[in-house]
Amino acid sequence: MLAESLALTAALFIIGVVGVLVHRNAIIIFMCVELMLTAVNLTFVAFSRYYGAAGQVFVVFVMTVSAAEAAVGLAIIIGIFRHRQTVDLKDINLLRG
Amino acid sequence: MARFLDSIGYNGWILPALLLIPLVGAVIMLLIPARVSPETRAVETPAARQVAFLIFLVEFIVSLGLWWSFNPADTGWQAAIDLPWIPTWGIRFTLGIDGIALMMVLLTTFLMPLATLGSFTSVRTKVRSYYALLLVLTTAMLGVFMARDLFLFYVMWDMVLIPMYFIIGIWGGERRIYASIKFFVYTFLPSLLMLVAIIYLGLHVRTAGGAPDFSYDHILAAGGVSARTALWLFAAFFVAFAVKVPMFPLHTWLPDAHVEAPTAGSVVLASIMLKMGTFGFLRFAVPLFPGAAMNDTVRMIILLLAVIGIIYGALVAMVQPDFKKLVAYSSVSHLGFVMLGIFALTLQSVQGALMVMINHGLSTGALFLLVGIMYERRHTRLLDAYGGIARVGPMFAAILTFVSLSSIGLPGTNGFVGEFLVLIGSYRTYPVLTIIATLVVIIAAVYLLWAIQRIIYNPLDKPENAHFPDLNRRELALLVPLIAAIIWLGVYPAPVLRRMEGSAQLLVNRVQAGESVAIAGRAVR
Amino acid sequence: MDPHYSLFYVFHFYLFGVIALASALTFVTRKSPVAAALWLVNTMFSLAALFVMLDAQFIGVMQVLVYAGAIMVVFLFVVMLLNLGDPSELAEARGKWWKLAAGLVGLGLLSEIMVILRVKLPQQLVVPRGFNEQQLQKLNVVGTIAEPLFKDYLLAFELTSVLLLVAIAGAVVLGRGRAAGAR
Amino acid sequence: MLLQTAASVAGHTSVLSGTIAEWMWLLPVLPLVGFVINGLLSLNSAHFGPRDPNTPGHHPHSEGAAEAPAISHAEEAGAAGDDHHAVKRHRWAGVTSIVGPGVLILSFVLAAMIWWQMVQAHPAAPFIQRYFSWMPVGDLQIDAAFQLDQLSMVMILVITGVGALIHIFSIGYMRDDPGYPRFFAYLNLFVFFMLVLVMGANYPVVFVGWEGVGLCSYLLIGFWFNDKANADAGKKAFVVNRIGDVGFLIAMFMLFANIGALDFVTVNARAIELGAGSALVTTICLFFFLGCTGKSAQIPLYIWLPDAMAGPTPVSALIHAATMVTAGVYLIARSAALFSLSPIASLTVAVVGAVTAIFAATIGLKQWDIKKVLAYSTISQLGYMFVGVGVGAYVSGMFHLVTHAFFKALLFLGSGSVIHAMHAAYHHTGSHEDAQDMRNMGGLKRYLPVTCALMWIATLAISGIPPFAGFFSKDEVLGSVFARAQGSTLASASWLGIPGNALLYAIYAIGLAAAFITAVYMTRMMLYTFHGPVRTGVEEEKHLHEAPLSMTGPLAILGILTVLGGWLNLPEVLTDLVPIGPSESLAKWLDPVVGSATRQVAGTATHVTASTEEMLIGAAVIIAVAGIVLAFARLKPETLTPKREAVPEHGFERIVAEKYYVDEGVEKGIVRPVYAVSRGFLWRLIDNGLIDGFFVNGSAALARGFGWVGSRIQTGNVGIYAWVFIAGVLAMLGAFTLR
Repeated sequence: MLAESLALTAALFIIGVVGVLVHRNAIIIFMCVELMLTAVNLTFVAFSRYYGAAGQVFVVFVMTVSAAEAAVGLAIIIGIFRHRQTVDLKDINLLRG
Repeated sequence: MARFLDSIGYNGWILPALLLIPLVGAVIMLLIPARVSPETRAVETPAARQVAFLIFLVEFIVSLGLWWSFNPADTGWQAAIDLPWIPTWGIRFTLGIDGIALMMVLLTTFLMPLATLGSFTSVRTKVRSYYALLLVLTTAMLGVFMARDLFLFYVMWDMVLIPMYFIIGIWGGERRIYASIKFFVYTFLPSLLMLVAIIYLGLHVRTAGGAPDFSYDHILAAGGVSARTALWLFAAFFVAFAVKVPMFPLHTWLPDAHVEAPTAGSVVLASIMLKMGTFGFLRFAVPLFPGAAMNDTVRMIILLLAVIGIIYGALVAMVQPDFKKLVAYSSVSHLGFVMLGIFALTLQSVQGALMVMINHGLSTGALFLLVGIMYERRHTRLLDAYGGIARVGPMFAAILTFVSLSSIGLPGTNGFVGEFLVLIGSYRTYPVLTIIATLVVIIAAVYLLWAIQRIIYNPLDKPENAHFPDLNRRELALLVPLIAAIIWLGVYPAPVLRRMEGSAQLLVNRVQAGESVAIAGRAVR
Repeated sequence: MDPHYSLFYVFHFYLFGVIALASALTFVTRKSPVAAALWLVNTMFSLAALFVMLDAQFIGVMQVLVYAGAIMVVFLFVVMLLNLGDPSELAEARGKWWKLAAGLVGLGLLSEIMVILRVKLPQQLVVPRGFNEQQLQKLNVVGTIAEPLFKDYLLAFELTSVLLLVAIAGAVVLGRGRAAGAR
Repeated sequence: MLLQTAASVAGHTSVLSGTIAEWMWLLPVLPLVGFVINGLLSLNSAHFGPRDPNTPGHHPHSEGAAEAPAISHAEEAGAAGDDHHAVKRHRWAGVTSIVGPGVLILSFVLAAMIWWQMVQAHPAAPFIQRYFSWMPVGDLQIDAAFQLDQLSMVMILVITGVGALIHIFSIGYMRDDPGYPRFFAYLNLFVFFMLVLVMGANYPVVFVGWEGVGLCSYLLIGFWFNDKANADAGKKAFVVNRIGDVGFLIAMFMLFANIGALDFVTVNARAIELGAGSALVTTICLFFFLGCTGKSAQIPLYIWLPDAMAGPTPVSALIHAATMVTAGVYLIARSAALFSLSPIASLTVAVVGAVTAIFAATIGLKQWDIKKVLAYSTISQLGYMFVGVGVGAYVSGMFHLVTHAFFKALLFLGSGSVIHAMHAAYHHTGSHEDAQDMRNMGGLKRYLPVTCALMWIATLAISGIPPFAGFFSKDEVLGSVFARAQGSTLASASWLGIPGNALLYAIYAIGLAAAFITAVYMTRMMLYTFHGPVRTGVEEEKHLHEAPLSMTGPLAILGILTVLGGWLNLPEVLTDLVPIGPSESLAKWLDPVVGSATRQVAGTATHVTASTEEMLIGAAVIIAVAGIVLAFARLKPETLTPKREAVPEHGFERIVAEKYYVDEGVEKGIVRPVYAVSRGFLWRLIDNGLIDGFFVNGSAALARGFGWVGSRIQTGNVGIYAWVFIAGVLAMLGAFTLR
């Protein structure tokens, strides 16, 4: 089932990417990112069957990190919303030098 | 003495200790409690400078043992240590000193306390960070002199830039930002070239395990890069070091950096950091690529640049209205002597170059300290703002005169020994260039005597100079050691020369051998 | 590669795979955050199932708990908090051409990855000879992960815990918003 | 290596080892101790002069401003920053008065004892003492070693003896100067370096003294630094000397490169390896001579000496007449082994000496500043010494050096006491007249009888009137020139195409002419200073007075020496006529050192016959007398007007009075251009403009430009970034796929 898992991973990941590209809603973009992460987890797990449990360990790490990321990211979004009353990326260009 | 040092296993731990003490000191500095003074709302850390001075003093005293523990007869690495650092890339934490490094290390540890003492009253803001940076800087500079691993050397080499960048940029003069950025970019870009060359060498010389190997000795032993490649690698090293020296025409960062830097910054910059450049030539550029370095064309170009730098620096120094700038340009001239000595490549000239490195450290360091003292009193460095100081500050005048004389190489002071050896050695290989370089003896007299005349002689016709306070105890305590060293090295340099002779001889032999090999190789191809 | 999978197993594997894909697609096409979030939860569930089928039961459980459970709930909370639930509130998503380009890019990426999977993978992926897929099951489910996690990766584990702590702190600080900013 | 062997040979087998000569290191160390003590005393700013620079300048002059050269700008000197109300004795003056001269007297006594030892022992080889290894680098082994032989002994005696006298003189002369201890500190330091110079056993050690004395002369010329002119003069002296020092250095480099050692024993032993008359040895000698022209104020580097008169008069007497300026002569005598190998170099020395002698003498004719007259006469007399050593008559050169030290020191100190008197007078009346201009003097013999008498002795001596010292030495020099014109290596050599013997006759003629002019201008000086009516001014005249004993005492001693100095080296022809003493004693004394070199040069040139010699002597005497008579006949002190209503000369006289405009030429031709090029071209254009402006900041500007372009792309919209990012991924994956 390795090949299938990888294919599925790829598909889900690409979907996440496309979502990031398409959407302007910061929250949805976040969700897309989560999707991508999970997709990668699938790869880890699939491989872990052949190469030992280390892969699964990494899944644990990925989850932790993504949880942390979600927490902070959402907090940031809230902050931005407080200031700008929007989560529309078009209106958020603080990065502009 | 030596027996006592052995009994405590001095050589085993001294080098890492020397690197560690300042780092620990830096942490201590940052831990010093600060209190906000109620009236001025300024952060005050009264003890900071004394603590810093103490740390530097300890460092110096500890390092002093090297003088006795060093064995002049042994031309190999001494007090060497070797620890794995990044094994997968074959990078090791290897330290060691030879006669050349010994003197540089001692010079550094000797000057740092004085530089600290010199900035007691001049630095008033962010005192703790200032001294912390100085301490880190010391570690980095010592690391440069001790490193036996090219990668470690590179790390230390660039680690020097960061504290100095901040020292100039935060505590500097009016144009400090410009100066600090100029200094950083100017010296950092070439060192990246050097990094490339180092990596190439590391990959070229592989360990048994196939990992790259950055060990100096291995690279030296391996050799075997083609003449063309050697030329490119040498060029990379050359640019990095030549900027640091600085060689004409890569010297223009120096005046700005010197003028804007705070006193201690200038002292460190002139007395130690410039030596890193010449040290680099002695330790890396020349021995690693003798074929390239001693290639007639390359050698001639470098020697010409050196001689041009000698004369040019002196002539430009002659017309500087700003005393600090004058001293900065005189450094260009002096370091030109070092380059001349290194590339003339006779035992005398190389030894002389080493002496000039030490002497310039002492004399110019003292000069910058004196400039700082003047600046603190009158808040100007323009020569024309002074005049007749000798009448109100005889001690200042006497010391300034003495230091200037040592800087222009009056016999009996250290300056003479170095220049004399360089010239007498260079004459054997490059008589014409040497004769030209000798002319700087005149120009040096012109610019420094003219300068000190405008400062301490002439009528005392400016009211604000009338109350120029003479040196106080701290300033005396700061200058007297330097003067003692200047006289000692001028009258009895033999011990120093003897300690350096082995390494210098080894260098000369090695390069001449390598050169002949390279030539033979060229002939074969 | 793996001949002896029961049809039952294969069927369910594909089933969950398709569900995951389908709900993921619907997820990206939603405009309302709430809807999107729910479809994403769906995807997560099916992925959890796949994990279980791939002998990573523990991960499967985690997937349900952490993702479907915790993270997505947080998302929904935020959506409610800022009451962005109503799509009309949010500006219209990107234009047609934009979506088309995105889709093309996606297809491009997908095709590339597929090519790699087909061509490169067989050469470069060497499955250890005589590997017994069931060997993982010999160990107990949690031990499988716990052993490496607390032996080889102990430091990393501890660091992640610190990371989480920092994240929490950061989230709190940021979340307190202007009140925090004032001080 | 060589040095050690040589030293051990010379040192251990020397008859002097184990005697008091072992203590010779004490000779220089004593003055050094004096320097340290006085130096520390002088570091007491309370007595360094007024703290308030705005002291109104109407105070009468202190010593300081009064002796500034070209006192014409007395107003500046008087304006600001001047030692006026500081004319009070330094707190430590008492200590200094004991220490300063004391150390000199001590080391003179020691020198005398060592000399006596040598007289007994007659050492054939120099007595060398190695103290420590100074610069040991591979085959370059330079030791801190002293060498004692007859030559250095003569110099030591002159330095310590005359030096001691001048120190004593200074007690009275500098009494009221606020820089009293500083003065003696410098003076002691000078003596230290001078002794190092003459005692050094190798060229580098000599060079230490060589530059050290230059330093002291710099410090002492600029002693009254309140007047910019003095400080400038000091700087000028040092820089010009340094030009010479370059020659010295290069000569050392060449010696080391070709002989591999720099100590005298080895060099003298192996000089012949350079090849007699070879271009190499000639070059070496010429570079050494360049050093000598700097130190001994010969053409073209003489320009610093007249300005050096800015220093206090004792300094002029000690450094710029008796000792330091003769170092060049000493160096050539010391390097006789080298010079004797190169006729061309030797002839060059002689020619330069002769030209300098007459050139400076003519300038001396038109000087009004009494010290300037003496300065130019010093240059001219140094010319004689170089003629002597140039023609290989090293003894005669040294002989003239010694006698000149006597009578020129006497002249300077005499002028010092004159200036002292003049100055005191002007001081009382608060006048700003020039205390050194002879036009303001006249008829002083009534007030300064002792000084006048002694200075007349010295004048006769320098003019070459028997039986005074100058007569014998000058005659010796000229006689040896004449003698060398036949059969010597010089006579056979050709210098720039001129046959040597013709050249030598020409030099002899020039020497006679210079002697004539010397007689004229010295008599002129005496006439204008001491005779005729007093032009000092009615009021001032009351305050003229003879100097105190502490000043006249040394004068008297020098006077005696001036009278008897000739006995050092009486010519045989004289002792044959009247047996008044041993003949050629100095020649015999110096024979171990310079004898062989002298013979090497002289070749077959024997001493001229007695009759010829008597004729030469006669000619010299007649010339000198003629000069004096002429001066008396033509110069009318009565017609002279004080400086303030003096009319400037015109025509050739003016050119001479303006010293042939050499200083102006140097200023306009060399100094200004160098400054202009350095400032305008090197600094502003190359450094700031090209390197910094174009390359450094230019590249920075370039980078900034690119940065600006780049910043336009950064819209800050995350969506766009994502697109770019993904595009990148796409591309990379694509590349990976197609590979």
